Amino acid sequence: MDILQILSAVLLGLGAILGVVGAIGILRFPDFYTRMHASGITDTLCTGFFIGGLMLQFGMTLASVKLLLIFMFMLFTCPTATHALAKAARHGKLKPWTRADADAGLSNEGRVS
Amino acid sequence: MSGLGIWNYLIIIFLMMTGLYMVISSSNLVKKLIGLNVFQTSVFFMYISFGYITGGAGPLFNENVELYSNPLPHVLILTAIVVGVATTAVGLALAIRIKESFGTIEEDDLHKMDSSL
Amino acid sequence: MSDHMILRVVGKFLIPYIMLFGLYVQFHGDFGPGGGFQAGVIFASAFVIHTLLFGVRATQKIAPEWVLRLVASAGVLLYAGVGVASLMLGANFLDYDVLGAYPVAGQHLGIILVEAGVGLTVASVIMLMFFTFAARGEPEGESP
Amino acid sequence: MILTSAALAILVTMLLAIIRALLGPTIYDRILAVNMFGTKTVLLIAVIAGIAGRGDYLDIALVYAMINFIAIVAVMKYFEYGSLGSIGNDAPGKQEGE
Amino acid sequence: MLEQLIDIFLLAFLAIISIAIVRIRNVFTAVMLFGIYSLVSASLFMILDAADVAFTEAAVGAGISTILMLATLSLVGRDREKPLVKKKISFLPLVIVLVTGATLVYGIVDLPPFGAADNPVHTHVAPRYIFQSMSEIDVPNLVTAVLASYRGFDTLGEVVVIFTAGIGVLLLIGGRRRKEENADE
Repeated sequence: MDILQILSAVLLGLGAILGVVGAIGILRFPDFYTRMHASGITDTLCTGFFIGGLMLQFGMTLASVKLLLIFMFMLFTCPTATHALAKAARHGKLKPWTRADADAGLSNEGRVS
Repeated sequence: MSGLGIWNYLIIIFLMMTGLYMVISSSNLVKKLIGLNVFQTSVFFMYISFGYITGGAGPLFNENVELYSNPLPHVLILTAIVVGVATTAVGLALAIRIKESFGTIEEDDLHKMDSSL
Repeated sequence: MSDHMILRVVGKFLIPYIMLFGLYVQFHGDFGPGGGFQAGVIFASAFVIHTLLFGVRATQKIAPEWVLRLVASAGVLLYAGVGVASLMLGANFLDYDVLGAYPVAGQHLGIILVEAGVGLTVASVIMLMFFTFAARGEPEGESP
Repeated sequence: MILTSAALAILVTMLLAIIRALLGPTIYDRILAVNMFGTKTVLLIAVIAGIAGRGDYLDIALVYAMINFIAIVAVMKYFEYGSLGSIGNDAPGKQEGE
Repeated sequence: MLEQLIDIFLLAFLAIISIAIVRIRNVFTAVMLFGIYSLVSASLFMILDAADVAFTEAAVGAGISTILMLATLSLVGRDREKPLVKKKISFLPLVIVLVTGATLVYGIVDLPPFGAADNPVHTHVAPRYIFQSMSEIDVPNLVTAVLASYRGFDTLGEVVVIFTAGIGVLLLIGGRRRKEENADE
């Protein structure tokens, strides 16, 4: 097992951990904005790690260039989509769930006011 | 038949039946069209499953590959997908016209409004 | 969508690359996955995203409906025309062998032309459909 | 082996995202889950291409990334403005009459 | 081995999503779930070695279908309105579906084994396409070769169908609204 394989394994492993952590976050966090922070932060970096690991697997070929293009594309679109979604939610008057709400016993789900 | 084959075909039939159920029982026209699409996709899976060979490569010619999947189902399904979206668009256009003429796309209401149906 | 500044900027930035990718898929279809059907849809989706960001009236100025109708018909005609050309040269309908100096060259030329016809038709029909759907709910631009 | 575990991790992630998309109390949660699902599908296709060792398949991953972005923008525009063809609240590219 | 695992996972995803689409009442959510459904099915095509089909399904099924359905929803109203007619629960559709499904399940027993290289479907015309196309057509992508050359006449038919569908959509909802009658040329 040469050094490139080990490096690739490390990158893919990091990407996998980030992906699963983001997914657990999206499942377990209490309201929309916290869920968005879980997925929005991990998504792009997870993509980067995965693409990096795969590029090491493919070596210096045309495939690596294509992977780089995919990464560039996702680098632009992922944060843009997240930003636009957050903005849309704010426009749609979706209130964040705060500690005060929790103390008052209000539900954390889907309060549009 | 291998276990994977049974699983593949069972799920295909399950999807087909969900699509059929949606087409028959849901009264919203757009949802009926979604059901039709689900049904269509299950037929696509069926064809592609027939064309699959375990251990074969995709039908892209390569010097050191001996076994290819069957390209013929791929061709049929490729065109069927595009034709499918075209027909779906016609169906959606019909739904829009029905909404404009009758004010609803619920099938039950349509039956009530026009007793000749 | 004007309050979505970032979305507009990024989207406008991506449109030419999507078109370029569509052309790549169209002409690389002989060697990798791809071909006329896929390329047409990808090319059309560049216009779809323009419509989403800037409104259907703005996009229809770029790609007017009569042009799209012409192009859609031209694609079908191109496809059928290749067939008629091979008829004229003494072979069967859509038998490309006679189109070139030797059979394989004829096949290459025929496939490229046919795929171009498919791509033109699919792209313009998809755009036409989407514009029709999107413009249905919009004011015409004249007094109602 | 490495790629296999990576593919498994992606599948687990996709499963969790599907659960959120089905539960999602508000529509925004569902859109978020769909977005995440699309991103992970791109990665899954890239990993499958790596397993098969064919660089050609990466074109498909690229098309996925693109379609995912367009679909998310369309869903958001529909949800916010109620129409896909409108310009939005104000019109910088002001529409002139014909 | 791995391909089988991914295949099983993705098919299970498809089943889950289809059940959810049936059960969900809001049409907008159903359309969004249908978008996911298309993405998953495209990955499944990918696993089953059909790269071109996956390409088409991703671009057409997930992209254009979903967007056209959204455009329709924006015209016909988003939510399921209160129906005028009270929907009576009917078991007839379920019975029909179950009977049909049972018949089909009975039918799959006789299918040839999945993935075997000597199935009847692989013996008739496919070997000619696979092994002679490089000398006859010289296009590495066999799907393109079959699509555009061997079965060019079929594809001409498909293109005409798409063209006709475009004309149909234009005739149905194109042009001006019904406000001013006979304004259409």
